[in-house]
Amino acid sequence: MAGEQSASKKPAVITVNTVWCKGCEICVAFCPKDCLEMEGGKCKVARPDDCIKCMLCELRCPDFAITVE
Amino acid sequence: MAGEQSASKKPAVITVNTVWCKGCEICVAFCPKDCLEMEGGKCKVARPDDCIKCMLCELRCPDFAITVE
Amino acid sequence: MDRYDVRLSGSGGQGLILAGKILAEAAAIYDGRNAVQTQSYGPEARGGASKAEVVIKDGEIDYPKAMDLDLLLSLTQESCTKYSGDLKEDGIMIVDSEIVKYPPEGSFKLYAAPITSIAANKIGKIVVTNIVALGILSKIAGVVTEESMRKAILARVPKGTEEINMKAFDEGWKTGEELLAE
Amino acid sequence: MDRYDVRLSGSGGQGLILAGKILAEAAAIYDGRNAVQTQSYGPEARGGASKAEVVIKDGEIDYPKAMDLDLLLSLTQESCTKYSGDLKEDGIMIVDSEIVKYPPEGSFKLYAAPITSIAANKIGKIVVTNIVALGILSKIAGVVTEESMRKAILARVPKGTEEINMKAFDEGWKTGEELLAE
Amino acid sequence: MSNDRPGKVRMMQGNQACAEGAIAAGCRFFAGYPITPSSEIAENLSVMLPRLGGKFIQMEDEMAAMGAIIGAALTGQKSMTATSGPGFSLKQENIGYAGMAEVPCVIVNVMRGGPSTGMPTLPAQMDVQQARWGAHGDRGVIALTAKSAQETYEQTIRAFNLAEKFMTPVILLIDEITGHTTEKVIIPDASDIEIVHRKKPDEDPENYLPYRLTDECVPILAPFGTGYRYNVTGLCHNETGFPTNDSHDIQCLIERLTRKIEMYEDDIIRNNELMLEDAEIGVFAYGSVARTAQAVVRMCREEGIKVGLLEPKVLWPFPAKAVFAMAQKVRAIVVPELNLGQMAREVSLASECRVPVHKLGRVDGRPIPPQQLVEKIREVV
Amino acid sequence: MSNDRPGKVRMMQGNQACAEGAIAAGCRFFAGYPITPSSEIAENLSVMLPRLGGKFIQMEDEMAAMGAIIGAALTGQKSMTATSGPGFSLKQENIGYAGMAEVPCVIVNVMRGGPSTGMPTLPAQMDVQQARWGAHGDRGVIALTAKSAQETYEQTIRAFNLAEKFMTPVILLIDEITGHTTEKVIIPDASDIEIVHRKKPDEDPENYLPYRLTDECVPILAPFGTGYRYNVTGLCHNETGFPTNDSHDIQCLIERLTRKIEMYEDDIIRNNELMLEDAEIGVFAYGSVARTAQAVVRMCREEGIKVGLLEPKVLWPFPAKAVFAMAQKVRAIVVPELNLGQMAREVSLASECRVPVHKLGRVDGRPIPPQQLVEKIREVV
Amino acid sequence: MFDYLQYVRQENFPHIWCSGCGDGIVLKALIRSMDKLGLSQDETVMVSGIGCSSRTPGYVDINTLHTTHGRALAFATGVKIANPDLNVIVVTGDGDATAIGGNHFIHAARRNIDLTVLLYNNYIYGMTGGQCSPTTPRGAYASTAQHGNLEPPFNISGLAIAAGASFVARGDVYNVKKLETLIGKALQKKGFSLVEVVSPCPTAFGRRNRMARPVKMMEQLRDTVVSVEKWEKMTDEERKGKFRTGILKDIEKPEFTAEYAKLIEKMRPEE
Amino acid sequence: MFDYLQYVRQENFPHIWCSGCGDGIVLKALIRSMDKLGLSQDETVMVSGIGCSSRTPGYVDINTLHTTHGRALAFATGVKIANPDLNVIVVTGDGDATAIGGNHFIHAARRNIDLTVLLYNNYIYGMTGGQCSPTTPRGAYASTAQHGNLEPPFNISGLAIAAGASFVARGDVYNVKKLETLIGKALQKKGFSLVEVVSPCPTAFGRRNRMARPVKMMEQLRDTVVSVEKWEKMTDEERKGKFRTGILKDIEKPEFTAEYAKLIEKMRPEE
Ligand SMILES: Cc1ncc(C[n+]2csc(CCOP(=O)(O)OP(=O)(O)O)c2C)c(N)n1
Ligand SMILES: Cc1ncc(C[n+]2csc(CCOP(=O)(O)OP(=O)(O)O)c2C)c(N)n1
Ligand code: SF4
Ligand code: SF4
Ligand code: SF4
Ligand code: SF4
Repeated sequence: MAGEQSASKKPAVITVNTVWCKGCEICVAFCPKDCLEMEGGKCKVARPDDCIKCMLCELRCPDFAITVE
Repeated sequence: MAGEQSASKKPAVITVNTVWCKGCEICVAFCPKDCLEMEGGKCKVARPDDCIKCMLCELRCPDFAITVE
Repeated sequence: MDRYDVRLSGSGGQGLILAGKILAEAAAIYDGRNAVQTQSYGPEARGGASKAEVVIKDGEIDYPKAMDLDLLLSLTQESCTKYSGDLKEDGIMIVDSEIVKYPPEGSFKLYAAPITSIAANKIGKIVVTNIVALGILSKIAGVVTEESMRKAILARVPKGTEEINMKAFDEGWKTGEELLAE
Repeated sequence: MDRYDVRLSGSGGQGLILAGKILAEAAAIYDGRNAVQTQSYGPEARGGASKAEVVIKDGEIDYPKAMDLDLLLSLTQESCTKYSGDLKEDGIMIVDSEIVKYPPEGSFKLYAAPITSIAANKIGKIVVTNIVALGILSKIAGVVTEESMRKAILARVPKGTEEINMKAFDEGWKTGEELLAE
Repeated sequence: MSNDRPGKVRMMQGNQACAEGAIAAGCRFFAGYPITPSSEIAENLSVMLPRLGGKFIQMEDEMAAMGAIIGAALTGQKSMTATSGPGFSLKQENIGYAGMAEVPCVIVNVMRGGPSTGMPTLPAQMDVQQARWGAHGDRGVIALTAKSAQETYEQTIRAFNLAEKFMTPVILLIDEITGHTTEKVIIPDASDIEIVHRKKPDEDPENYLPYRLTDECVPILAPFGTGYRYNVTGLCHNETGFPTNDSHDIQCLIERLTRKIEMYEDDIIRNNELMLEDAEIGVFAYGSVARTAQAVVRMCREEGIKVGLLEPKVLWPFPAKAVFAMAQKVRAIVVPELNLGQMAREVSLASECRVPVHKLGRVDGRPIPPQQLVEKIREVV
Repeated sequence: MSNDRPGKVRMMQGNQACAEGAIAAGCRFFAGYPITPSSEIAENLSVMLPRLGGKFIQMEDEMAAMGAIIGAALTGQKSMTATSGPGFSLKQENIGYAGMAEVPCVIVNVMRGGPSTGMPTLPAQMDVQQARWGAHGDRGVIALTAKSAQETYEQTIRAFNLAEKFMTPVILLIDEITGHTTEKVIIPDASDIEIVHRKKPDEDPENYLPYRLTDECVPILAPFGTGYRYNVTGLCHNETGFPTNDSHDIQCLIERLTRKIEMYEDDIIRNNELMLEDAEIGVFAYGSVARTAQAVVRMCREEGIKVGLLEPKVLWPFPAKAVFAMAQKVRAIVVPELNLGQMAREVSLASECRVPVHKLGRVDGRPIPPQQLVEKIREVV
Repeated sequence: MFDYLQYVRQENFPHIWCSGCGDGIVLKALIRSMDKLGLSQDETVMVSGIGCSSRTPGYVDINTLHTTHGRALAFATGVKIANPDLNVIVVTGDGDATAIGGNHFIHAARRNIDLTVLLYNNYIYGMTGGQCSPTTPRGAYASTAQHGNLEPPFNISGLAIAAGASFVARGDVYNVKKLETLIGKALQKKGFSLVEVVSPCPTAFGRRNRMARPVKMMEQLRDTVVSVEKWEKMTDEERKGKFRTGILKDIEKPEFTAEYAKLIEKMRPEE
Repeated sequence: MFDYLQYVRQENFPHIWCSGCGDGIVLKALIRSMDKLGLSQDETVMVSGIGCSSRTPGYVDINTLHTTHGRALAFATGVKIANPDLNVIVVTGDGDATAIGGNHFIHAARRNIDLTVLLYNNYIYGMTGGQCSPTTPRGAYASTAQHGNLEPPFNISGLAIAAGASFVARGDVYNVKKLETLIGKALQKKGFSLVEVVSPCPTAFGRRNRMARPVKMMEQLRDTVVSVEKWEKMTDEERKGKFRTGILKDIEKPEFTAEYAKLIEKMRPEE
């Protein structure tokens, strides 16, 4: 499962496709580490270093707009 | 209920409307006292005196064709 | 030959539709002519008066429903009363003599025989009444060949009942001969 | 007076349909003229570019859709680009100066003001952007009376928000005056 | 239009005007299934009806909605449903039932573009032939149309009146433009509105025949529950309402279902004429397109082209006489419509080859702007 | 008819002939819902199809049956359903879908008398206009008819051929008489039967456009599962098959749906003419009524009245040219039909006012006997 | 003697049902229940769809409405909501109610609208000549299943329960007195109430499935029916080939027209 | 990183769904399940009706069929029976599947035909602007229930179970990993399998019911969802306002196309 990657040590690369992002805030609200923020109605990766790669933001983004590597 | 009449002592008057009777034989087959018979494709009251007025023939006749008094 | 219009009437369950099909197949397939067969449908066709019609002709059959009847078979009083109006003046009416007590009046030729009884008593199976009737009818009408009728019957009846049906046809045919001889 | 065709454009959720309704009601009910208001529907109207149109006229309004625009309001770049084609040569274009960076070229009169910012900063509520825009528009177009606009707004906005909406309208009206003065 | 009549002035969508008209007509039962661009009719009525003791129900599908309004109508209620093309297709079987059983009710079709799901949010007039022929079997059909919110209000009332008068389902065809355009509506005083109620039987229940043959050709159906017990069926039936297979009874019934509309044609049909007296080019336009045509008549006259407009308010029965009259006057007829010529064929038929009939069909979900029609007319001239 | 062709002779009902024709045409999927007088088609196919590896399914209702055959057709199967008036009404929405999405399939309507449940066991021809206009929205329609079991067999095959060729639903309209009459059918050798299969795409999946605009106007839809992944929708769509709101794309699509039938009219239309060369009275008759008309032509000729018959095998597109040609020859046209003049109106339109058109409508569930038509003709003469 | 004749339309008799068809037996049980409850003939409406069973309205002297195939419940919903004072009885077949009419069936149950539904389950389409219905048992023969039916049947009562009906019972035409009782209970229930009545069709079902004689079909009923009470005590083995009759569900829940009346009441002051 | 893009039709993105709509979340779970099972894109067909959820096919790069409102299961039945080798996935909404499409829903379940149904339950008609659906809770607000909804909702999964489905599960878009697992199980099941996915519609449902913000709707899911395992151990009191997710039914029974294949096999010698 995608979640298994959370153990990985590589720092997270979180990408937001701002053309597709509709600013629903779901990723921001439910990130367990509070890595994300809203800016200008779009998701912004604010604290990538805190990311534990739980993947929840990616899994729950309705707009295929955020990916975590 | 209709069945309660079965205790009554008056002899049964069983009437068959042969215009409506379609000869299904249901009344004949399930009369507990075997009072009825088929004749010429219609129900015939053969042994009215044996009737115990259980009313089952009347209740089960699909054609409104037999009545018991 | 000009068209020959036949109506078989009685009550639902007497096998008249099968009889109609057999007559039509005898004419069309075995005699190599044309035939159309029609019948009534639906709940109305279940009880009460029911009918099957056959039109036989050498050439193409235009209007497929029976019009002026050359022959009417009636196995019940109700159907006889209801369906005899279209019979030609010189047409043929065949009835079950024990059941159709009041055939209509008219200039047609009336043939009466105890068709149902023949099936019940001489063959011992009331279900073959239709085949007995076919025997009488084909003899009297002379519109299909005997051989084709037999083939058509054999092709249609359930396996194992061929013999009894042939017997029924024979009885009918014989009765037809007697009626014609009268 | 001849017909006056207005299109209010922006993105879904900016309250432009309500603005259209208010404008139409101001003209038709309070100014006693005729007005028709139309808009786009369906999922297409949810996000992306959306629009509401108002046609104002003294007599009966035949063709109800906006044709040659007398006035176009655009609150987003996308809607401005998409919907400005129908603007008359001597028409009026009002845009949000901070958002619509690339208004199309043309001989029309262009008025640009930071409409959304005015709502956000001067009134403190981004939801009243539409009312600010109405203030600017009605001042500049001069096609409905100020009084009727105010009545129409008060009749439409949710109870309890009358004051803030009037403030928004005032700000818009003032901005309109400034723009005209420029 | 009626700007100078007294009454309450309100701004509303065509769809809302339809709901208001229904209420004014006495409609107290609505059953529907949502579909763009008609849903606002249901939504408005869902709010308004319970306030007046009326009933609103959203059914599980369109067959059900149509069935429910027929059931309600038989209790004596004025009943209505509203839909668009796909739902209109699904309702056809039961619309036919209402026709056969002669149950008054109103069906509104706010037309979008088709076929199939087509263009749910864009206008068209592609269901006008379907309104006539959508259901199996032969019978007369009444279908009205409207071009503005005001007319939608008025025609909704008329639809109920005709339904009650002729004991038949009546169809109101408007299109997405009319349904969704917000404009002024003058609501007359209730006392100024003509309202028709279906007749009540005046004989005793024992002598009552629901489908009695009369010269009027219109049956009198007693509301269920009022002591007249009878049978309603979609099978061919005789005067008693019971099924029949009798040839004479059936021929009578089926012919009557058509005749009862045909014989009242002059009563039912209403047209609006604009500068037709001296016209050389006749335009036949209905619904929202008639607004374009009105503009065009004026524009052309300014150019010196003598154009006149025949605008039917009733599409079925088709205003053949008026078309024929026009055809005898003009040099050509132009029929602009939001389909590929569905009414143009009726115009051809009715004009009996007196003049050429030109169609202008637009089917891209956009209205016909005045300019397009003007160009067509110039072409024809 | 074809009594002199070689082949196997069998007696069968029109409905059975329809089933046999379907099998001969390559139909391997049937979904239906029983209804008199069409049920024997389903019953026969329920027995025959599994023997050939084909699929039969009785669905829960008519909407479902129509949906199922469209789904099946998209996998490449030749698919069919059969029904009568009430079911035909219910299928309309999905028939429109098949028209819009251009999915080949065959819908048989064995007509009974209507409207509504009407006369389930009696014949009529009251759904012929519905076949054209029953669904909402504009599009071209192909509808065939047949007057005998033999023709039903042949026309069922043709219906499949036309469906596959023009990628469209094709309707076969017969009536209760034809469906229920048992008569001789000559089944030709398989090799003597012309069978059309839909085209397969010849480009790679990457370049494939399901609704590519071509001069032929007919799209090439790859069967699902063959590597061409595309989208099918009932919304207005562009060449890719995806929904669009683009004005140009939509106008193209809707116009093409009509044009793709119209431009092949001469290919599609077939008529039978009987003694029309020198006729003074033309009879236009179709389906079972054409048999009456045949008899009548001969009867009238014997009486010295020069009657000729134009018998269309295709009702839609309407054989306007043939009617016009007839109208230029004869003095009057008589249109006997089992409805109140549904095709007579088309004949009027097509004859362009050259001659009077007389209708003879019988709607009591009985066929028109020759005598009745003869009398009508005498009246006209 | 019970007088059926005051409730029937004698002019239409004998009825069109076949010899031995159960439909007439159900009708009689219904009439007795109506009589016992004193339902007014003027204030009772019977609504049916299309099918043999749906021909019932033609024979009962009340307000009767014979609609389109499958739609009886939709029409009935309109009747009941428009005039909640009317008693509305729906008569329908297994095909009418659960094939083409399946959607209205589950929705009327969900809505819990006060209708009494008599669903004649004869396992077949009688009227159209014996095609499969959604209740035709797997393996049984029908005119569209001449190789044997492949599809599993619905448990109609179970479906009604899952959809939300407030009263669900099953009866049969052999046990006529019990049937009468069940119908009576259903008529009294305020809410959607269903009585599924197992009723033989000797013509379209029996003939193809070795039960051409009506008596044979009745015997089969006699031998396979088990009361719900007894059923509880039976092992799975014993239950094989049998089915339950009796009340399967009877709960209280808000009824639609009553809820609507409350809404109207609530709206009134606003006027 | 999971590559969604190979499964989607990028040219159609961004999709038409509103900000915060759950539909995209379900689609992603489906794509991951398909990927995990290695379903061939060429041999998989997605069929939908009409509604927001039913717009899904436009975004997935497989064979896609967007049909008429309510009829997806009917079309899908045709596809599957005609070519049983295809994997057929049906995507539908609560309105599409259980209002207008209710009949096809119960019949496909009864027939137990091998379709995988993803039913997006958002308690409302999203596409048409927020009218009641058969799952709108009693008392909730909708554009056709502005006085509050009077009708009780369906328990969709319960209905599918009663109708005969062989696999029934319920998931939600908050618990996405579990959702993915359930969809995977459903895809593997040979028979009619349903995954009812509770998915928020902030626009048409949320706005009218004090949950205009998508996050609010997701929080509500988080707070009301209970696993079936946990549910078993809860008291009625604890269950109030909560709902179960997980596998609700999973049984073996004959599947329609397999039965049909046997019939064809049986017929073969007769030729
Ligand atoms: C729309 C429509 N489809 C089909 C029919 C044909 N039809 C009439 S009754 C019937 C089935 C009847 O079966 P059921 O409801 O079980 O009643 P039964 O006759 O067995 O009592 C069918 C399919 C119809 N009348 N209308
Ligand atoms: C025959 C028909 N009736 C009605 C409609 C209108 N319509 C389209 S989608 C829809 C409801 C959608 O609701 P749901 O299935 O719950 O999907 P959602 O949009 O909420 O995802 C309706 C009523 C239609 N397209 N066709
Ligand atoms: S992967 Fe998890 S921790 Fe990282 S940003 Fe996304 S939600 Fe936050
Ligand atoms: S009342 Fe009972 S005992 Fe008497 S005849 Fe009838 S069934 Fe037999
Ligand atoms: S039960 Fe009725 S119809 Fe049947 S045989 Fe007896 S009297 Fe006749
Ligand atoms: S209306 Fe609702 S269901 Fe539709 S896209 Fe928007 S949020 Fe999603």
